[in-house]
Amino acid sequence: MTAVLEKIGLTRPQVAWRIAQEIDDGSYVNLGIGSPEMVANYVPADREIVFHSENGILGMGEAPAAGQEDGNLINAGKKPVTLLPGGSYFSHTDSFVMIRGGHIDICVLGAYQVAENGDLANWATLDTSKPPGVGGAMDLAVGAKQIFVMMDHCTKTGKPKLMQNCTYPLTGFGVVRTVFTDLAVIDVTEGGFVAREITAGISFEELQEKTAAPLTLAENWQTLTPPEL
Amino acid sequence: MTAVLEKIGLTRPQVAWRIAQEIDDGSYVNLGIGSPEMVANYVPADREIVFHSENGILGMGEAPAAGQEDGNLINAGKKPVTLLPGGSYFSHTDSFVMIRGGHIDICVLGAYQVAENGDLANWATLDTSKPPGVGGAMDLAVGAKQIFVMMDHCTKTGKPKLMQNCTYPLTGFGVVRTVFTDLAVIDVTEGGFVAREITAGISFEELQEKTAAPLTLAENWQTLTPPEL
Amino acid sequence: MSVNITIFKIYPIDQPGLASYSTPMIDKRVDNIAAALGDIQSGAVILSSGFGDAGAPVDLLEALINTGAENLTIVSNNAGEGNYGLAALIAAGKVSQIICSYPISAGSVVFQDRYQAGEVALEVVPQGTLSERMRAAGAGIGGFFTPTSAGTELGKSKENREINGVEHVLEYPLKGDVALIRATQADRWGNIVYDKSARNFGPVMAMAATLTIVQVDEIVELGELDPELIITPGIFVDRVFVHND
Amino acid sequence: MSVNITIFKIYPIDQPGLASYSTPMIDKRVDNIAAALGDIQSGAVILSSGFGDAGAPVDLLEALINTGAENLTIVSNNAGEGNYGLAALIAAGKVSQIICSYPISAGSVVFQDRYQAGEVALEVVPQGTLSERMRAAGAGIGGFFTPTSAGTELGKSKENREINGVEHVLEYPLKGDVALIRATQADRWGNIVYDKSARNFGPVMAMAATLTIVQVDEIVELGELDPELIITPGIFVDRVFVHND
Repeated sequence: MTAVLEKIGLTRPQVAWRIAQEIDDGSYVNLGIGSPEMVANYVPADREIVFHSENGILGMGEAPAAGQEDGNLINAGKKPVTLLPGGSYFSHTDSFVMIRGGHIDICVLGAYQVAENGDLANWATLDTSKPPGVGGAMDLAVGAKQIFVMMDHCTKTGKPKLMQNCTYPLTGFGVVRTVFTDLAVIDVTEGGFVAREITAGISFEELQEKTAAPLTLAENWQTLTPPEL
Repeated sequence: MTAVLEKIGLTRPQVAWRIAQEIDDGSYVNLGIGSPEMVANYVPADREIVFHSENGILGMGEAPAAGQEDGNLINAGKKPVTLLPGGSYFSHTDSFVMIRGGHIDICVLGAYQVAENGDLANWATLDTSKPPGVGGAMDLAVGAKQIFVMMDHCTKTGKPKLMQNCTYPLTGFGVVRTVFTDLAVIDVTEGGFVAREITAGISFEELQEKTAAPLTLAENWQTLTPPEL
Repeated sequence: MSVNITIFKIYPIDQPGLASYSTPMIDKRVDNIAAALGDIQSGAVILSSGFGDAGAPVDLLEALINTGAENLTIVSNNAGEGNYGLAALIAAGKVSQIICSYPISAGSVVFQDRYQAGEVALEVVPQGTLSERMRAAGAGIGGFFTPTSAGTELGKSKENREINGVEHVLEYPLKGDVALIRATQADRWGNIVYDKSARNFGPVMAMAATLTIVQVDEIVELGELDPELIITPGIFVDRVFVHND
Repeated sequence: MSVNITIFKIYPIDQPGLASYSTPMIDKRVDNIAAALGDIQSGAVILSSGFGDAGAPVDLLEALINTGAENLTIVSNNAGEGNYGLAALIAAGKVSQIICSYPISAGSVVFQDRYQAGEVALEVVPQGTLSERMRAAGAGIGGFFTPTSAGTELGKSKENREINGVEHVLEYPLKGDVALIRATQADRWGNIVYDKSARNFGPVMAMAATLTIVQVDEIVELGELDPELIITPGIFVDRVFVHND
């Protein structure tokens, strides 16, 4: 019996919190534009994570206080940020040397779809009425050491986004390591999707129903229960 | 009749002086290691020439006063230099972006041989008992907008160095624009070597004898008569 | 033996045949935008710095509207926002093509309208490839292999090669006729200093264009800029001028 | 329906399966040369900074003699001078190959002797290509075409291609297992500042090696280095230590 409860699943901040816990101390991390930016808010206090912004910043800090914004100090989403002690500025070209040269430990990206072999679709839909735009997604997809995807488990109309094969144009091939959704933490393995954590209030079978590729439940799986956020 | 006089031909400083006169105000110039370095000493006082050093300096000045040497401020020949106001430091990679990207107006190089089509041989002889070493010669040969060669007209044993075809391994193909020797200023043209200036005390015929490719005398040729140096 | 070798004289250094004296001592300062932009031709490929508004040569782009140059190709990370800068130039009908990585920022309405009307062509290039193609132009690289876009829609028309088991595409240099750059300080040699993340595309565009024009807040005396901190040496710069917003 | 979903608890953030806590907060400082070099393996490819003596990691190279690492490949612009630094390492018999642009400086007697004795192999690479190949390794470029050396002895074994009427050769990345770099200042994040022309190969080697070790004159507090002037950001650096000559 599937009793559909209200508010099953994590809030976006809770997903961001969960991702933040997964990032090792000392990592160099690039956060995609949009929801992934929230990850920076939940880094545990006893870890030092160096955030990279593709426009040419390493050691990016939080948003400035109101009135302290500097138009020359913005992140990849073009929002005002600050620089931490130890931070540095460099050219866009050097910034993509870091990305494409394999120097970024983790990149957290949004996605339209992820396939069970790790294929990533996050730059274009099938809607050709708008111009396409890729930004740094393809560079990050092939360059970062690990790709984490942060996305809703299903589309707004309830369609699965974890697929056997992506139907949207691909950004990169076999690059996704772990998918963090509002319902689960799912690793991409050689054997396909493995649910490592599932949110309270939803069964593995229900999760499988919302996933368009076979799911395996990890032997030591856990319930995903973040703090209230 | 060839009356061999002593001291016919220019001294090295005189050749350097002559080359310096040929460099337009505002030029970016790379001087090869050795004799070409002397060119910097003879820039007319009313011209501003920016000297580039391949190890990462633009706006290189003259040698420091005794006791003022800084081991971190050296030229490509590893000799102490100074930096002029307006000078800058950059990485070796960026320095070769300048060279290979066509940003250097003039490069003055020594040479073993120059061919009438502009081929340059200046990095290796046929002596294989010593290890080869190319330095930046091949980068400069293809990258600089103009290559000037500064060399003796003949080898120490009297053999021509201006050739129909180089017998030594080539550095670059068809790259030399003008050759400045102790005896003449010779342009490399589509029609071969053209003597534009000849030093006092030597005839065109004598110059031809010392040159292993046909020489043309420029219609408006001049006698090459530098100051005492 | 017939050659006259009797002309003995010391060359005056300004004698014809030697270096000309028409060029003044190095001084890349120009008085105003009109002098800076006057010779930009229709059909030019223009590299336009900036990531969003940071480092964007807004005044230069707007001044271009009145120069008579049309049918321009703009290379930039974005396609303009609002109705200023690049968006104004597009709205004025001067732009026929945009080469960029991300033309769909919120607010890039002018571009999107013209694109959908078929008036402005678009080439979308992955952001790192955009930068690297310009660097190749500036550095004399004839082409380079990158895994970015290999196997995707954006790589499908490109030459492919597997290197060490990884699929790559071959990318070619992207050279500009003109670079328009916004920076902070300059000197008369054209040395340039940037501010924070506004540096972004300035250095690579300066080296990748035939004519590089930089608008700064301030021009200082030669020697005042720290030689360790000069990010774009003057060798890459042709004109600098001061124009404060 | 059989799956147990009754485990409700807040994760402690150091729970197994989440990030480990074995790594300390970012601190790339090491106490001494022995700690810096201890894990360099025999057969390693070592990128060694410097142009002549400026920026050369003389102390690091000499300390390598006593680490047990042998059969090393050294990538450097030159092949050592006198009997110190790289020359000392060669004299100690630890170097089996040198990849460089100019091994025939006056004073490179140790190398030349070992080369002629057939004990040290040599690959001569044009200087700009040397730098660019290391940059390719650091930047994720699979290969690049350059006109430098095309048609010459040094280009004859390489793939050729004519691009826009100019002959090019295809060059591949040159990656190091270790980079040994001499610089001026560092902080605990591994940010690096150089001095004048001693910068030379430091930045490119730092990005091109798996393990980058930098010897500096001084380590300063985090935040003391001007973020505009940090030439090698800490992302490219693994270990820094102070050792004054």
